[in-house]
Amino acid sequence: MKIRFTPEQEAFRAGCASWLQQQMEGPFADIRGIMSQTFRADRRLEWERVLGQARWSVIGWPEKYGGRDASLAEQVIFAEEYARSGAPGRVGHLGTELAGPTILHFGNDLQRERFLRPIAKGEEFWCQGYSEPNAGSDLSNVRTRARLEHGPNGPEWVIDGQKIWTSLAQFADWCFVVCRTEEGTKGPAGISYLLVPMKQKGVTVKPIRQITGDAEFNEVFFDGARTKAEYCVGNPGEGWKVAMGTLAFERGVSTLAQQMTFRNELERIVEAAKSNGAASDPLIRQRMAEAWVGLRIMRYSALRMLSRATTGSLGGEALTYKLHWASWRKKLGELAMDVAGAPGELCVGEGYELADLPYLYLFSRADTIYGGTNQIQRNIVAERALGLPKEARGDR
Amino acid sequence: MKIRFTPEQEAFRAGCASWLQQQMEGPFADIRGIMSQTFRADRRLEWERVLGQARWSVIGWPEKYGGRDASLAEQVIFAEEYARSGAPGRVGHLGTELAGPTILHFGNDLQRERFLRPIAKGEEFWCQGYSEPNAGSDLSNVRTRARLEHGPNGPEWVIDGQKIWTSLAQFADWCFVVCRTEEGTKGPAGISYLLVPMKQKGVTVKPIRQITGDAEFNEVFFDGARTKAEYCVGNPGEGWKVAMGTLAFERGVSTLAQQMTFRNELERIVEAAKSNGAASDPLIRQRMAEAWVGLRIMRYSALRMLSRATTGSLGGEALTYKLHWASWRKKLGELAMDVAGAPGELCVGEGYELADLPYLYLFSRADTIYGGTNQIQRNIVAERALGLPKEARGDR
Amino acid sequence: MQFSFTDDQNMIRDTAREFMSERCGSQQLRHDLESAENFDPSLWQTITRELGWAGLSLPEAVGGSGLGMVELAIILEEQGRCLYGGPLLASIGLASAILLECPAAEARDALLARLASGEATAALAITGDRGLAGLDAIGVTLYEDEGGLRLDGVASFVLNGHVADVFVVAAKDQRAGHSGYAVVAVDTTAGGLRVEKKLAMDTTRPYARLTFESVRDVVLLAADVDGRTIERGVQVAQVAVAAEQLGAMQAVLDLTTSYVSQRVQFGRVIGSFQAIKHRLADMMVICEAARSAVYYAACVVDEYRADPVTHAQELAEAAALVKVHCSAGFHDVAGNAIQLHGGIGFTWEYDAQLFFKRARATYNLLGAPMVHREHIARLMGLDDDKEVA
Amino acid sequence: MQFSFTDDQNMIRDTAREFMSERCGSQQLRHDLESAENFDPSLWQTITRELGWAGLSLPEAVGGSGLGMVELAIILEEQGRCLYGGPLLASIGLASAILLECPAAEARDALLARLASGEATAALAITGDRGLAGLDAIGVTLYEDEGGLRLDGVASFVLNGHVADVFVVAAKDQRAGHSGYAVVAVDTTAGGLRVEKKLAMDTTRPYARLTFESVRDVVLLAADVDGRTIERGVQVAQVAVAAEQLGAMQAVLDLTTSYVSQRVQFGRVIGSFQAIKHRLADMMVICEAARSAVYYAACVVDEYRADPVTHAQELAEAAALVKVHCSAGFHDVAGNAIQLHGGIGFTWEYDAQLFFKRARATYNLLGAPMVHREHIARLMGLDDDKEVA
Repeated sequence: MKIRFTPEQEAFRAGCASWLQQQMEGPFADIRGIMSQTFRADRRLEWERVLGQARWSVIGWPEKYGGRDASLAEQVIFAEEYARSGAPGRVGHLGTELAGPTILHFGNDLQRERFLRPIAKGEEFWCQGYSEPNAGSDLSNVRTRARLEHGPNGPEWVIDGQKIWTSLAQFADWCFVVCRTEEGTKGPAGISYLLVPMKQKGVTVKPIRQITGDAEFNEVFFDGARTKAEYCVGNPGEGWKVAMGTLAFERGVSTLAQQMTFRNELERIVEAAKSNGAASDPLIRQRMAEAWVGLRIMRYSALRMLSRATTGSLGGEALTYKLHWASWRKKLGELAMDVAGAPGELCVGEGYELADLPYLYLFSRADTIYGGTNQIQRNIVAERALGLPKEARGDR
Repeated sequence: MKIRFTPEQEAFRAGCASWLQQQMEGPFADIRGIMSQTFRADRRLEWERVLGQARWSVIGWPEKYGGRDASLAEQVIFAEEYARSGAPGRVGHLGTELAGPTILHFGNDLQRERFLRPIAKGEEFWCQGYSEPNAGSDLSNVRTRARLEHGPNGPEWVIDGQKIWTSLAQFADWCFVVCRTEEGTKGPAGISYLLVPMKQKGVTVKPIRQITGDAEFNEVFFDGARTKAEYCVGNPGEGWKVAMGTLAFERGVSTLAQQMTFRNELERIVEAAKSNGAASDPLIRQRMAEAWVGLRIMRYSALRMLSRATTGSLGGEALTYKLHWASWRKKLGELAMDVAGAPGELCVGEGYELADLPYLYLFSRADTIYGGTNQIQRNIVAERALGLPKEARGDR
Repeated sequence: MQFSFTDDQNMIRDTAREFMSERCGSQQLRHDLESAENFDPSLWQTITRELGWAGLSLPEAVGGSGLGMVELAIILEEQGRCLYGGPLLASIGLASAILLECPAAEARDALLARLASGEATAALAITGDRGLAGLDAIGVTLYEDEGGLRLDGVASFVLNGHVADVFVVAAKDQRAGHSGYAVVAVDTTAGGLRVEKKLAMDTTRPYARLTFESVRDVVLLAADVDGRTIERGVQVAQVAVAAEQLGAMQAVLDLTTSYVSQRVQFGRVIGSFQAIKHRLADMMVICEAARSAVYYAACVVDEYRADPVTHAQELAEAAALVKVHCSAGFHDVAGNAIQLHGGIGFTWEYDAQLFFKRARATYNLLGAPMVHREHIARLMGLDDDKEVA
Repeated sequence: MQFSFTDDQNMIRDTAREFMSERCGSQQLRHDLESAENFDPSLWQTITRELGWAGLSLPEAVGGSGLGMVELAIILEEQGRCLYGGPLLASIGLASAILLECPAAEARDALLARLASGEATAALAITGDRGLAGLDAIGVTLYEDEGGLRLDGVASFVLNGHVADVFVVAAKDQRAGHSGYAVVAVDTTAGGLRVEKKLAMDTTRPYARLTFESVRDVVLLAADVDGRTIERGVQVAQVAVAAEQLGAMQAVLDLTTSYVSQRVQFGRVIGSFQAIKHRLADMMVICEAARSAVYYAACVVDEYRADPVTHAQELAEAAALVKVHCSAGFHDVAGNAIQLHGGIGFTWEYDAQLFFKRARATYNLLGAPMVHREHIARLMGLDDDKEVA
């Protein structure tokens, strides 16, 4: 058990830190520190192409797909330095962190050849087609359907249905879609995992305006949308396993990047508290300390997860992780708002535009909902980690 | 809507306050302010006889059964003054507050004649035979059985089974026992409500030592215990309704007396905090205020319940009351312990004897369990008050 | 002692419930949010002229119905249910509460009469740019010079200030020979006064920020006012805010109960899951406690007005208590409502977020819970000298 | 960076788990509670002589195995699982942590050697009658006069003090020409020393209260000790306490999981109710977080010992963090365990209450969470000057 990095690794850290700093103080200073997921998207897409060209986009991937074969420790280091530099959240993260790893792990050579390099280079962006209006937390209840058709372009999947809470769909070139391809099946059986181009007539993206006034999330309508037969990851009808595999990647190195974002948020709250005097309030101080404790522990848990992952076994820490961070961040949002006080309630721009702290307060209400509500997460922990009886379904 | 008492009622208050003060500063000064339910029981039984002789025991009851036909307002006033005087918790409260009202309401004249006056006079004490080892929160699952036998003493119920968490059974002359009298029935049907003498060969009481080191609760074993056929309240097999009726009486005027006890506890915590400096800790101050707010609101809710009860309709406040006070008092216990600090951890006597604040801390852990756990209470509120679907049972 | 509504009060409640739910439902609310006023002025006419709600709790001497705080609380509760953005809370709940603490005087009574009839609405200016509670937060000062009375300073977080006809301003009285505070009325159109509408996180109700630069057009309603007089007016206003919070938290509980009774996931109505049921039960505990607290506090206000000397301490306690519980409770209930709705709960189109934002806005209004808890700690005697053992 | 056990560490853990569960199960614990020592001295012999756990983490120079804090944490975690009352935590986790901060010296090393071999056990005397944390709470003073060294004062809450052979005392150094603190060793049998066993709420582990009245039989282990040196020793000790808390909280979670998987109510295993499941899930979140925190902090201790100057700040942070989380977390988990057990959970015969009481005892030991959070707030820089904007 060792928590230090080697001198070589520290040298690697210095290298990427300096490159990132150059970028963020130089050509991309205008997008440094952006918190909203949608703000200045054009410039951020440019940034991600630069990142890809410099091969800093997916360093853990094999070299031949645009990565650096970086070790786990190096990935951890890069993620930390990325966030420390103030570089903005990645518009491409659904490709680099979910679609890419899924294709790498579950896809075939044809799919790897076709999809991985454009992701790595920031040339193609992805979104995730999981949730549906009537299956918010219940993925196995998907109703989006696809059927194989043999048309003039060869065999193709034709997809009909609706997805919801699809983040960044407005920027995406591709979507990985969980859908039912076998008539009459229910639950996990008969589901396939398709890679579907977004820029086609059969796909409509409709932003969902949310509590913050922003629209990170979208509805995506598939109305006779098409994709090649060969763009099915895993065997047709066996997509459930792939879909679950994708979710497991959510607990990868990217959690560390997420934490650095959280760290930046906490720092911003600390600064605000110091400048408006809230920092001397004993109650605020206790909550600040509690937030700091939770954040640190998240980091330790992530390192545990990652270390365990290299030895092949994921433990309870992986199952509890989402519940931990989501609950933590909701509390952070409340702390932010209490520090901001009444002045934080006033809009800062012309329309419904809020300052960072109140924005965080509102946005964090979604953290305990998307990606599996806290209630679902508790079921998962109780059933998978503690072995308690499964919830009874009403329909099977 | 009016919260003041009339001048006549205030005069009544002065009258009972002065009598109580005389007693508590005079002949019963030795038992003033006792918090434990079992401590100095002999003297407290004496005190309750004096209370009964002076007709202050059950003032809301009809005069002919030893009461004063007191109005609701007068009962409220007496309950408040009783606790304010420092008079100890009533060993007889299961008789005066549960058995008595149940017999008054659901019993027949014979039962009223036999049982009410001895309760009022402090001559006979009662305990409650509800919970069983395998039916902690699930009263309808009782396994204690009784059958009618025609012996030399006329028809008698013969009772076999076991009750648990029976408080004050060691002092009780009688027990109201919920038991199954019809073979082969399940759930609420086939249950009867019997009044059973405790001082007989077929009844064994075994104290349960609890977290505090004390033993308020007991196991009660019925092994061929007997009672007269006529001591069944309501019709045989229809005792469920009576048993539920008894529970409703728990939300009566006695809640106000309970609150005065809580008030005394909070005051003791305030005093301790003032003397050891905790009162100047901003965090403790917030929690003190929160405790005070919760306590006051409990009083207002009790007055609402009582006022509504006179108009015949119980509202949501009645269903939420147990959950409110139990959660409140558990927090009060934690506050008490935090105020006491490390010194509160040390025993004060020879054996396992704790000071008041740590005792409260430990005892209050039971509040969210007995009389229906918080989990059960939340079911009740959700199902009965909010109309949400009932919990599925596994066995019917 | 009879702590339940009288028949008359039940009737007022029923009328208000019916009127508000018919005329101020969710669709009307969405419509109002697009308007400049944030409410429908013609509906407000109906409320004041036909229903007489503005004058309901004001003294008969100023043309009111002479009923009390309990009746006002009933109306505010029902308006809170609909997140109504009209000026009843601001004009009657807040501004009039301060006016009623000032000694009766011609100017004051004339203003109250205008408010009672609904001819005008007032807004209360009592806090500065930090939006804090208490006398220290007052940011406007009254001077007197050769030109007569003069107001200077800033007041912010003025509820419904963007549409008020008159501002009731609590100002520090710095005139020679005077001390304490002055309560003055300033017309919206007064020279030297700048009124900025401030959009807020809570879209149902914007604020105004007022800048006073040598404002001369000032009506002095009360001079040499004791700080405690202002505080008591604010305490009464806290009860009004809490009544509105009560209605809103009950409404969002109802909304959530109804949603979870219909929404199906995993083949079951989600209201059958204990995780959902139990949280709703906890929400109900909070609401019921709020109901007890609000109406008790409203009774205390009425007792206090009948006999201020005897009941001043009780008013201070009840006002702090009710603001603490309802602010924290409403925030908690509305936050849970979002959670139990899942994804739809944090969309702009669905009402849950409106309740949540209203909860936050009223959380800070007239003092956040932390502030009032500290106040309670003092009232509990935590700073008193230790008693002799 | 490899934040998981090595094979050797896994082996130590397996051995400890097996030994403790076989020899220190619930029945043995109940038996121990009736004894004067609160643990079985012959078992302690086995632990020290055969298993070598006392010396495991002590330097080879004093006869230890030279392993680190991670290994000690592993053992303490396993002992915590069984609520073991023996002296490992007191003698090695607490007393030795202070000794190891003192400069190497003959007397110190001789004492450490006795502790490593298990020939003697030590207890740490560092707080007064209020049981507070920090240097201000030290209640014993070292003087020097014609009769030589002299100790006066009171130390309380001395863990395992009722059975220790030696007290390691942190004393204010008031001798002429000296300053700061002194660390001294005092034999249990020293003249002028009174040792009172104090029964505590936590029946698994009593305390001792020590009264020093001109105690002369004093071995000076370190003089002119800087306050920060003492504090760092205490910080290391906090990690030891937290490791024990981790084991105990995991055990009471396991106990509860197993209970709810068997207990039937309403015709169902109660572990199938979401109210139960979800609370257990929350308990597991706390336990897993505690596990991450404890082993990270243990690694920090080892880093700190390898290079104290570089890692002192990190030690302070990790020690405060781990004590905050594990104290609050264990209390929460054990409290919930009682609740989920229902009636049986608060009976004397069942173990849930023992865990709860141990949680409370360790909550205050070396500082309650509130104290350490305030400490963290300072470490976070909340009091630093505002940066220039």
